[in-house]
Amino acid sequence: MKELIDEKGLRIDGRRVDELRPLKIEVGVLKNADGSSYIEMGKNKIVVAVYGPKEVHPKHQALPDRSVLRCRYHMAPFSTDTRKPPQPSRREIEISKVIREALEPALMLEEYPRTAIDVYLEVLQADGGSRCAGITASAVALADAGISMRDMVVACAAGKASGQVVIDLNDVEDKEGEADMPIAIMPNLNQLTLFQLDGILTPEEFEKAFDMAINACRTIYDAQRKALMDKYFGKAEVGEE
Amino acid sequence: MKELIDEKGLRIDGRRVDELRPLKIEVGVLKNADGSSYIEMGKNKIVVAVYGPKEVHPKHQALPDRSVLRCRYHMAPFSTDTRKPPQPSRREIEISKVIREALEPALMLEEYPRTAIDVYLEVLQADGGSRCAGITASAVALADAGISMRDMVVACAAGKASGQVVIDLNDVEDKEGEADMPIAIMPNLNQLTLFQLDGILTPEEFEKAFDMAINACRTIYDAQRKALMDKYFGKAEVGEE
Amino acid sequence: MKELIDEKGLRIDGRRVDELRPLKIEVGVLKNADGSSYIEMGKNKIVVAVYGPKEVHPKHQALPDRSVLRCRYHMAPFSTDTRKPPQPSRREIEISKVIREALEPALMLEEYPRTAIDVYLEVLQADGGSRCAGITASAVALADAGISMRDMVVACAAGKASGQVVIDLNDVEDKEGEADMPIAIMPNLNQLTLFQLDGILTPEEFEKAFDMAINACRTIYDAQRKALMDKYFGKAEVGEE
Amino acid sequence: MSAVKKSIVVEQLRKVQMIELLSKEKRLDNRGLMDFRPITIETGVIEKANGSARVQVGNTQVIAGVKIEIGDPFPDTPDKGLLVVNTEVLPLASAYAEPGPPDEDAIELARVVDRGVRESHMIDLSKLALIPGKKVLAVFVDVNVLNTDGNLLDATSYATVASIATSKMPRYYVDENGQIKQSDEIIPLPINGIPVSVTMARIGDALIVDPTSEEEAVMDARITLVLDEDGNLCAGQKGQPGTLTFDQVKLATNIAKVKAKEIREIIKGEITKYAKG
Amino acid sequence: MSAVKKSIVVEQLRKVQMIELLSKEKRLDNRGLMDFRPITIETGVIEKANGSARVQVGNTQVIAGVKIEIGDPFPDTPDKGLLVVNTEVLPLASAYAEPGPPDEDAIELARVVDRGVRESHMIDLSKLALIPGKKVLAVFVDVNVLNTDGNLLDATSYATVASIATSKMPRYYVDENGQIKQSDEIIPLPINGIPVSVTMARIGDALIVDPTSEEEAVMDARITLVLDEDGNLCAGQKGQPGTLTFDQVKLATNIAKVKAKEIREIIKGEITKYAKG
Amino acid sequence: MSAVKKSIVVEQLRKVQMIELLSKEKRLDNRGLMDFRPITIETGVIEKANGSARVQVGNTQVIAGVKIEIGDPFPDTPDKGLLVVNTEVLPLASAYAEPGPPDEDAIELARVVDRGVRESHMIDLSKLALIPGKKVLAVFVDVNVLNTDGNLLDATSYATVASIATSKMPRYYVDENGQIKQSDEIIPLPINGIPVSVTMARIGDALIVDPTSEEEAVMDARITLVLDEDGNLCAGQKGQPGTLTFDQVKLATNIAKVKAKEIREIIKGEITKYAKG
Repeated sequence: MKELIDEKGLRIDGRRVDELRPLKIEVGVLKNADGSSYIEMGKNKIVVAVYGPKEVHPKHQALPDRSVLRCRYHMAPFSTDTRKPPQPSRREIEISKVIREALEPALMLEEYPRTAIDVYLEVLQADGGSRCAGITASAVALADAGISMRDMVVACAAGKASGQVVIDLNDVEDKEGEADMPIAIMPNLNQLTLFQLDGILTPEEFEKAFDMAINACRTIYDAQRKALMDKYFGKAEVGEE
Repeated sequence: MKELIDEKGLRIDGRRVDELRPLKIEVGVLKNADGSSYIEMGKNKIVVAVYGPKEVHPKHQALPDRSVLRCRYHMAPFSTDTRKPPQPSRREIEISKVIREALEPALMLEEYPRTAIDVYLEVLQADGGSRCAGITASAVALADAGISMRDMVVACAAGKASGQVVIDLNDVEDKEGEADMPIAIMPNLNQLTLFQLDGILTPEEFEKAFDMAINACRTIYDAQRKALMDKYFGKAEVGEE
Repeated sequence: MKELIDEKGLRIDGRRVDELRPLKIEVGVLKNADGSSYIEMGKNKIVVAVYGPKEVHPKHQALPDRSVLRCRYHMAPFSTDTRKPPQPSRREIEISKVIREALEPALMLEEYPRTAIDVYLEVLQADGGSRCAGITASAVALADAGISMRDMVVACAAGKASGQVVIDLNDVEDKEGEADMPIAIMPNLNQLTLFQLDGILTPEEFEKAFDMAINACRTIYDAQRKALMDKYFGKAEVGEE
Repeated sequence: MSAVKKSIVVEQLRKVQMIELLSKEKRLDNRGLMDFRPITIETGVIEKANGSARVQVGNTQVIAGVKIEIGDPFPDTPDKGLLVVNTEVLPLASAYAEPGPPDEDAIELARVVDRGVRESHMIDLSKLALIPGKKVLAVFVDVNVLNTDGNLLDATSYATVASIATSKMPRYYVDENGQIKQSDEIIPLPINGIPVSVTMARIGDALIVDPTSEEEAVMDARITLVLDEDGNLCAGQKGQPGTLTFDQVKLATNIAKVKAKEIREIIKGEITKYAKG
Repeated sequence: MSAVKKSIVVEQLRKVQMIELLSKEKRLDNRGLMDFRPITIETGVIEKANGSARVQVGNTQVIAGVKIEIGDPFPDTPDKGLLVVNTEVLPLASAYAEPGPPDEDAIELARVVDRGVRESHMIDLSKLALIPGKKVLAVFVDVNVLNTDGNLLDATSYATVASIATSKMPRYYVDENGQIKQSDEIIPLPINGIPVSVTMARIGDALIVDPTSEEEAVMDARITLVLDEDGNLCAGQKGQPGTLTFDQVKLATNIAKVKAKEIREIIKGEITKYAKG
Repeated sequence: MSAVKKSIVVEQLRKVQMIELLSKEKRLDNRGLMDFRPITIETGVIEKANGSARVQVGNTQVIAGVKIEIGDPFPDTPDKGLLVVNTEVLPLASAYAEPGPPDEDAIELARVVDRGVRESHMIDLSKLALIPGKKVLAVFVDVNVLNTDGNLLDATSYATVASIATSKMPRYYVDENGQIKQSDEIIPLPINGIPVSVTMARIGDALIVDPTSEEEAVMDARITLVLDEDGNLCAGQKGQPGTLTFDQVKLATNIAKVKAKEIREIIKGEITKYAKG
């Protein structure tokens, strides 16, 4: 078992157990999309495009009382340590599903009956926690597209590495650590929209990790707001926030 | 060449040349299906579900004057000696076709215009003669679903092993024997609905095998009737038959 | 580097640099097709069928102001040195596209609104230049199908082998030579409809090869006309031409 | 269109009814909110498989078969055996199931069940290396859903662990020439403990275990928690486009702990029965 | 809808007409009930293939090519070569054929033809092992249907056996280092005899051989029997959703025996012609 | 139907307008006929790739990543490394792009770009053999199109050559036991020169470089020419169902020669910048 936390309590990338990786969010990075965003979270580099509300093809998929939300999480072949074949893997299909279910509660889909909203995530470089970074970026892109939202959605993982509960696991901690638990929340409505767990946590560790993840989400939520403010009100006004 | 019949005239599983394997048929084993059955014939274990008559999707497949019969013969990955990949093989596609053509003559499809009837066979464990056992079970499931029928359909193989004509070949006889000839008949109308031959038979052996297979079908037909009576009139009444 | 031209200036198959391979074109070789042709050009053996103008399926592909032209270039598994799997390769998909774009300018598609015209090419044996031979044969099959045409389309490659500009490259020259440049033209309208280049040509070599290819096309055009005359006016009348 | 509109109205009415019933701690089939339907487990049902189990949870019926074969290790775990869990919701299983490759629901199903087995270290995969870096044993678990009536996740999970726990195989060894051979001795897989999955549905404010198809049709959210023998969480998954409050998640972990213990006894009972023959 | 209704009526009328004609022992193209259309077979038409044949049965036209390659044996027949028969009904072949992977008809076609070759032991596959258990020769027969006018099964079968029987390949051997090499010597495949397929259609009470597309459109049932050189049956297949009486089956075997002999002469004639060059 | 009719009319009107404008040597975005839009190239943007480049040509945006892996050589080039160029027009890229396997446009795109690199001998593939006939290095270039606004071909080509030219990898060697090992030394790919693609569109009688989406929507034909460092042509492709006169082709080669030189400077500038760190 690899030692993931040193005697000073620092992780392999020098972070404390409750410290997030460097985070960068940009809004409106693609010209053709109705909304778009770019996120860097650790080594994750993900671009998200939103198209919609738009006509549904094939038509029988349309719903009379609301919009159909569709998500595609996809990894570029060069995004991983060994080349990833371009066709969607089972992992990508599952993640696309949970991302959709994490975003849907925040969207006022009932405002757009008989339409579709497509969210496309392309992972240009993958690090631990790419689904969380992807959800965080998708919520920003949806806001950029002007889709009515009840709240933002923001995601972060907590987990366990070398016996300690840690936040925002990187690739090595994800693979070599004991547990990884990604969650997404609506930060103002205080609701959980994504929850997954891989690996062993005692009930006490679970409670601790869960609370740490929620706190981390709140920090990331500030970055989401700042990115949107930068775009829509200019950088100067951010200070007012 | 493996010796498949011993000096006493007994086969590797102890049967005489004209003896069937143990047979068990159950009716109505699945709650959601419109009709269903389960058959064990030797080591074959097959479950069949019938759905229909029902709306056809896609609609252009519907016929104005009768129902469309569709069959799917599928082997579970764990049903064979080495694991079978789940996607349908060319063999499964051919068998699905001949099973459909074996059942169709017995069904009064003209009573259900613009509909479809789906017959799904899942082979949980495969032994020699799984297509025959599957046809026998499918006819029972169709009757259980209340589809109008001209006659039952019942199937059995004859063939040749170690130079002798034998009935109801098991897996080893199928693979190591000289010939396998599955047939299906409508027992009251005296019509052949399935006929296949793999392997060499002289004209005389062919006649003998053909007649033996028809006789075996009649025996299995009794078991079909008993299974349906057990379900619809209770076990007590079987004696009256 | 293999020597492709000997000291007498002759190529490995005995041709001069500006000499075409033996060419044979037949018209109307398939009974069911609306138009068909068969071509041998060197070792290339290609059969072409045209179906149409006909109803479009799926319907949404139909165009209100003209016919949809569709092409499929396909190689038989036994057509190549090592067996070619039957499913279309990326190469076959690209060639299907450039063949369609080479033929389309010559067709008066606007005469057949809301229909489709299908051109199917089957390469029974492949030699260098199969796309050119295929285009030449397709134009003949389209004429045989009675599709209105502005002009014929005729194709031939020029290229470079052992330092010299050559015409109508065979398989070995295509693979071992320095460059291959297939073109197609409308011979009366003097328009280019196909142009591809693989390999290195100086600007001077390019001009020379380009002019040689156009000249070769004109020779092949005569063979196209003769094949159609043979079919429609009988062999006796060809002398009048 | 009016047909569709009607069905939306019907669906909403059903949900209102269901919530009313649940507020009185009642369910359509008279179960308590924390009661599972009857669970029956039969193992050893497929002789040609290394292990097998047919599981019924109410009317939900699944069958799992284990095949153990020699395979190549993954490059990043050269000295470990492989575990592959596949599920297919057969077209036999309901009027809505269709033939074809697994859809996102079936893929999620297989992956969540796989994680429960994998993360609990139920199988000691390090004991399945034959020639480290070159040849290992691969454990394929294929689960076929024969009839659906809700809670496929738990039924599939129980069938998976029961079929693994009752698997038998020849002892493999490497002879002096480096060839892999089978001995006559029949041995079980190296098993550490039984992970148990507990799935709950939120309908309105109520949390219930083991939802039926009818309950799933109106549920807001689903949460599955898998617990290992020590009572620790080893896998989890929220499903469906609804939310849970943070307190509901914590409540779910407490419920899961209690129910997992009960169900583990049922599974172990069947395993012991099978071992005795 | 009225168009469809009309076509059903037309189809039924055509069938009535056909049955009337057949009751007078006549066919639309003036053949007798037991007559094949003209059969032409040309071999050696594709120089790049090890063997090839273009076959016409009336207007039905197919072309077969054989490729012999080095491959891995199947685990259950480690010391035998492989035979793989594939057919494609090309979109060129009719207005109804579509590009794409083989449908159930094309799969049945290939499998029935394959069985005739395999079960008659036409090719002695045991002579195609190079390094038993490791490397064998694989014989790929690909048959492309160029034009359809009924009885694809027999046309495909004749093209398959003619292309196999005229195949040539270098002699392969294993050198002292265990490497597979080709010698300059060109040899044929090890051939035992020519299986011949005879397909019959039942229309009403009549049994006819070699049905055209028009006859197939109204036939009730189809039966194919393949006979080996000794006059034994080696493969058979009933097709179509109609029935046969038990006597019709027995009658079919007698017809097949007679026709197979006639057609074997035609095939062998062409093979001999090709061998002489 | 009327919607479709209208769109045809609109399309024709747009084309008439465009041709009028071009006859005055003007374009919608005020460029000259022979002017490219601004080109920006950034390399080293994906740390996990051996090489990478993000390229913008106007609003067209693509990203290329190179992965170098050990693979098996093709049978006909046993002593050469492999080059594989793939492109995907991601569904992010426009309202018309759809998820799924590459369509004929994306396949043509990849193959034309591949030919430019391959035929110019940009990478010396003969230096990428590790164990000739058995193991070679395979260079995978995957190009993802993120935003489309015309001229994908040139943007993809520039991203491809820039990512290849800035690729780094460990030095591979074969040790005394015939095992392939990596040394600590980091080396570039063996590069000969930079091929540059120049794509022109014909609209009416005008030939323009670097067409936008709007221009592509009305163009008659497209021609791409790739030039190597010596000013020789090394790949070419006409696209679209329109024609070119013979003189237009010759004119295109002259235009391409001039523009290729200009753009090669831009690409080389970025490569040098990256090399310096």
